[in-house]
Amino acid sequence: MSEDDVPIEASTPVTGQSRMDAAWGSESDSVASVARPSTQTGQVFEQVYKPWDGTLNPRWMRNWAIFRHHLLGIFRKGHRPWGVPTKLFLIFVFIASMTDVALTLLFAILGEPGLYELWGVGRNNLYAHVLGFFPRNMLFYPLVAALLVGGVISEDRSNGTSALYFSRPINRFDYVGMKYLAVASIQALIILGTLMLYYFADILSMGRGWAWIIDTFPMFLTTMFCGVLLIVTYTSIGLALSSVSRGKFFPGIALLAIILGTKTLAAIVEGLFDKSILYLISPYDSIAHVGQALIGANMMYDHPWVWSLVSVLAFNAISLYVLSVRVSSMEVTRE
Amino acid sequence: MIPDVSQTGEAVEQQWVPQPKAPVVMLNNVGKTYGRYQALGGVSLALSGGVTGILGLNGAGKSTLFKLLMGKLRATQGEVRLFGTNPWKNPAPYARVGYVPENESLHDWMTAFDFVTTFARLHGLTRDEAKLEAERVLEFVGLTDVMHKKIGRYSKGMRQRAKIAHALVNDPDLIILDEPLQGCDPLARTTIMNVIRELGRMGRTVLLSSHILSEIERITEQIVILHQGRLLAIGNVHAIREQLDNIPHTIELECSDAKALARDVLSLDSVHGLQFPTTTKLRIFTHHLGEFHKHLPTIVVENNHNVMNINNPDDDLQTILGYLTGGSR
Amino acid sequence: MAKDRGETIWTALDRKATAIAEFTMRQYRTRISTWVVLGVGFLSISVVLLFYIDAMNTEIEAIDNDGDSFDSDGDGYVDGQEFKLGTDVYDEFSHPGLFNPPIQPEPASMYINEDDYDWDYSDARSVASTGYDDDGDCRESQLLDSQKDTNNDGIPCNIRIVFNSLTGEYQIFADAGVDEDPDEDRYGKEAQHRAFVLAIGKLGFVFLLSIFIPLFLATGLIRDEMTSGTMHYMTAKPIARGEIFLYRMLGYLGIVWPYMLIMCVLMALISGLLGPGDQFFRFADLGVWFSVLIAALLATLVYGMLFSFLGVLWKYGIILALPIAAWELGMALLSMSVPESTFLRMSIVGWSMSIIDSGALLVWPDMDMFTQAGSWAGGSNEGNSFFSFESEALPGHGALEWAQSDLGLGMGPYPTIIVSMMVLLAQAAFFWFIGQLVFKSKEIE
Amino acid sequence: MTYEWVIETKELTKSYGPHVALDSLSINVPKGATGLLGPNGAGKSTFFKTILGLIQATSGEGKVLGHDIRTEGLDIRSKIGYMPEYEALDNDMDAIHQVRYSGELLGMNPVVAMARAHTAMEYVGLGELRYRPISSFSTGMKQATKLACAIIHDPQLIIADEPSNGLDATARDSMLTTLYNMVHSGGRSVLMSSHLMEDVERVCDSMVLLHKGKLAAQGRIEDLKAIDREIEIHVWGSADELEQAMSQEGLEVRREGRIMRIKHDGEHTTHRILKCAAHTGAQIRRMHEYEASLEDLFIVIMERFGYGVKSSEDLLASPAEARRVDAPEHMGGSGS
Repeated sequence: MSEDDVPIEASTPVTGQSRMDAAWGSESDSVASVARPSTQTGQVFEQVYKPWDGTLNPRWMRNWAIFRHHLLGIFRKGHRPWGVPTKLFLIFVFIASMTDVALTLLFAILGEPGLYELWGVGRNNLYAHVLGFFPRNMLFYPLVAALLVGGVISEDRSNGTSALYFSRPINRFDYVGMKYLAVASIQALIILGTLMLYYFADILSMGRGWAWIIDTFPMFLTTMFCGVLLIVTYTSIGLALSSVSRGKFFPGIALLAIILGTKTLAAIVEGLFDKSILYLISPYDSIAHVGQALIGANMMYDHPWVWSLVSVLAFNAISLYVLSVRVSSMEVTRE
Repeated sequence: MIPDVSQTGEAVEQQWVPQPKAPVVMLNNVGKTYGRYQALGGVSLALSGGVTGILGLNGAGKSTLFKLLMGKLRATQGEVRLFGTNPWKNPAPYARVGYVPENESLHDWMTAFDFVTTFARLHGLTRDEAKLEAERVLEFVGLTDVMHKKIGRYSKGMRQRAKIAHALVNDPDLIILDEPLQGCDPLARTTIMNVIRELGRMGRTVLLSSHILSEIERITEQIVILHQGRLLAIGNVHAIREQLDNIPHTIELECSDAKALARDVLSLDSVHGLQFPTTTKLRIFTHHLGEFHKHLPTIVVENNHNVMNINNPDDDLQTILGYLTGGSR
Repeated sequence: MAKDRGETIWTALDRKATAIAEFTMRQYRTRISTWVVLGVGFLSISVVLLFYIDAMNTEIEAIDNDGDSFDSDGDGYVDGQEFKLGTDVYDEFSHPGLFNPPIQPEPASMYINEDDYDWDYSDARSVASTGYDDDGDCRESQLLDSQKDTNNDGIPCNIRIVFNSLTGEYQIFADAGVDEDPDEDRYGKEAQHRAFVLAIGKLGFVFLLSIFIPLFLATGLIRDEMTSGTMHYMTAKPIARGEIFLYRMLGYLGIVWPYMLIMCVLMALISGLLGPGDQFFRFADLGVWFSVLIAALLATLVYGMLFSFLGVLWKYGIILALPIAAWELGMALLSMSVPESTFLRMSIVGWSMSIIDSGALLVWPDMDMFTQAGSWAGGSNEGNSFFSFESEALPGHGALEWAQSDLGLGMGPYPTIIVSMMVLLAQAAFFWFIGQLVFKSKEIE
Repeated sequence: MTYEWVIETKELTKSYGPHVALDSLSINVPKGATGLLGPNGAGKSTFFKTILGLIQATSGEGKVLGHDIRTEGLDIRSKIGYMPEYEALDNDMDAIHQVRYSGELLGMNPVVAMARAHTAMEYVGLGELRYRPISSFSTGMKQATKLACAIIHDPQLIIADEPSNGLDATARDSMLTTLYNMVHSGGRSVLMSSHLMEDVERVCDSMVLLHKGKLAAQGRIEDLKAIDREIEIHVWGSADELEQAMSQEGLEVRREGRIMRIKHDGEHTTHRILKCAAHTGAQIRRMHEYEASLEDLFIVIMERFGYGVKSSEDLLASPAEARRVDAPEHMGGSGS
């Protein structure tokens, strides 16, 4: 063969070099060098079949498992692995949401009634704890929702785990429903949890009596209700976005874009034409308006609050519709 | 043009000229580590021409090796040279390289024809040239009838072939195929194997990795065995086996009269042990496989034995790999 | 076939460039999310447009700024008429009906908006005197010349304007009865129109569209390919990674720029046709729209480069992009209130917005004056009007004040545009440069 | 519940719009191990999904373990273990938790699920690796984890889609052994699809062959192997000469690299081969009667359906050839 004398340069520092021949028909001059394995270990591997004859629990137990998987993932390993940035941010928001708790306690200890009145439980403060725009609904809660919903539906398709999970006796709607509940619960832990802390910190630190509690408790419950409304709305929109997209980030970004973008848009219109009606397309502002009406805080919008309520309901209805349509047509295979 | 900021020393020439005497692929003491984990350690290797199978278990460093060659990864030590050029610094050698990556993802939203055409144009072909080339390579891999359908609708084998087509479009001198046969049905596999053999026969350098040993064997005898990032063996599979002569080779013959055949075989120097598992079976131990096989047919024919079966249980890739890697995972 | 390819570097470059750019554009086109994002962008701008259309078709309620449509003494003659004819406004028994021949009372509506707004010149710094007493209550009144010249500039029945170089504002000294009751509708529509163009350009195009569209489209430009593993195909070709980055960007621009162009042309057409004015179409506004277009194109370019670079830098690049978007939001608001702030120099949105402000200043050189006049509101706002009514600024003035801002660079409009464009281009080049550096040193798994 | 067949379908059809994925399949799968074969895109995965009740069949009916696939999907899915084809694991979880969670999804309580997860991991041979994150696993370990997920509740029937895909020799070995043991010492049924015919041969007794959604063949593997007898030899050295010599001898030779197959032609075929070898000095490393493997069977059946194994001579004759002139010397030469 003529190629045999093709030189590999003398300077080429090659140790295991060899001139490779064409695929087959290789004749005499095969060169080879071999390195020996340093150790030789063997492995005897015996398989013992262990049958199992337990009974499987019914539907509610399976659903509980799904819920638990997602919720506990926030706290410990071994359940759904939420990303580290997400967890860090959740902690940050949890702490940041407790500024009013901290200030209440601080002023209660200092005994400054004037400052205390500024920070203690009251209509406007309860409203602000859940529905205030800056910073809570601009930087905290929508971001929390965005981080949580990002990929929560689409991950199963991108990981391929949907094929594994849906081969279990699980109903898709149960599966997504439990994810919904889990995501909402995590947000509730932050938003409603800190709200409760705030309320009880106030009672404890100021030694409030029953009269005060009876007086403010309906207001507190209303705020809780508004918080639930906020969580449900953000979660519905977020999960609907998560179900229509494949990516991990798209739903989060889209949720932020919807919440902040519509608000900016409405603000432009208000600035230019002095009309607040466009705030109806902003989920946050609609909820805030409903909250202002229910809690009794200062109204910041010109249109009737019932319109905002209708708008909030419409947001939820549309999102849940999209979600359920997507879920029922969900592919089980990997995309 | 685009400044090559990371370059050291002289500017990169635009008209890339391969170094004429350099081997197509050369690795000198190349290592790649990820933190504490060593994917490849001190591999030296030079290849030009022919089909070479890179063998190794999952995680042996085959893909790392290819990615180093394709400039996807930067070697933590040693030199990598593709046609004499460092591929991490300069993508010019890829004008002669076709690469079929391991991962299954493809641009599902385009047709195979568009896919191949687009990537042909990255070689500097015009639109029309690229279309011609695309038609040719797609024909070559047998996708002509479906080439205007979306890749997303292709089966695994078709996707694999589309990938190969895109790699062949520049008529490369070096073709690197990372697990090309994985997930293909027998028909597709046979087709792809034909393609690879064909390329080898044309004098192209083909590197292919696989862990389906019987298939490598059908394509080539030239192998490189990697294990845990180390180069374990390189060369002809039989030559490698022969070098490992401290373990006797076993040859099993099935014939009508084992004892009679044994008597004749015994005269050969290379035989150093015999065994009779059954009356019609003869097991021969030898240190010199080639020597023995050279003489065996003559003995059989001369003495008119009736040999039905010759089996060589040690002489396949699987055994070699098992032996070299010490049977561990 | 002897290849006559590779004649020059440029032809080969061009082939690769178009191949990747086309490829990228197709990729975008096949994704639903692209269309959703672009569609939502279109919808949001359209929503604001709807409000604009509505505002343009609504008559602004005329307000009697100087209050002379009242009949203070109840003699059946409104104050304006009495004043003009020299009878006593507060004396029931002194009115023009006692004249010989008696003069009939005029309807009150004649004394609303009776003094049209007419400061029709561009540079207030060279002309110090303006204003025309349309209703004649200064010119034709039987006052002495010295009484007609209450601002003491030697010219009766005019408005004297003094530019205060310290505050950068205008002081307005009007003779009594001059332009004291301007036309709200005329001023308001013009002000709203200008405010709309500016606000939609700055907040709509440069902020909303130019941040969110690249956020969705450009962040994954390189990163998505790297995560999905399809980048292997491209990097295995004889093409430098810096080129890949650049050409992918070209493909992105190939989608985004035409979109921005279409949006701008659409908005320019609609607002030009519907906008106030005597002409059929406001041709002059095209200049402003052109500057909006330039700003939006450059902003999408820079943001695209930046977000794409962040995507290359880190798998979770979008998490880095969010704080940047928040910073830009802050800068956008800052640029509308304090345009000379130094912080703006460290943003993208600040430079882009100054292009629009400059464009607006070139097309509407009377912008400062116009704003000031709205605030002056026929004098009613400063209390030096004849009747000294407590009154607000003219409608639309607030919106215009909000949307308009001065040039912060301390240069004229043309230098500002040129400098801003250069800076934006340099930013884009810088992000591309470090982007490709990072991309080059990235190991692709 | 008693049932004769593990899986039984009648005229099962599934179409996506105009595209027919399954075309009136009537399949009976007995107890024990069965291989489901077919080229890529034959509808194997669709078939699996249909019998799992994950997608609704367009028409026809089917029963799995005696349950109707249309109405009793939940019961079927409680009783089978499905091992998907593609990666189906959450890379950020530890293996043991992934397996446990998939057990919990069946309705096991967490304690039982954990215990069973340990057993299953042990059984598939990942005992000491179970606390490692899945992202650090090799393909073989991932496949084994998938199998562990499938067998955590010790199902009646294991459906494995391409279980040996992408595995190296050792991992493949243990995967197949595990499946084999499931059938032979566990008494479970296995339905597996594979591209590697050797795998199916090793584990299964019977097989079903699909092609473009249609049933191509069904039956016991033994019965289906009825192809001309051939003798296969592995030659080393002087292969060309040997081939020539044998052709002159009048033997019919098919050659594939250094492997040749000679059509069996009377008793003395082997002798004649050896004679040629002695003559040419070729070494015959192996010689044995070639049992038609499923792969050949597959190709034969597929050829009847109009497929062909494509050979290729045309790469060199292309316009691209002209570009090779600037190739370095040692590259340009030789060729075909």
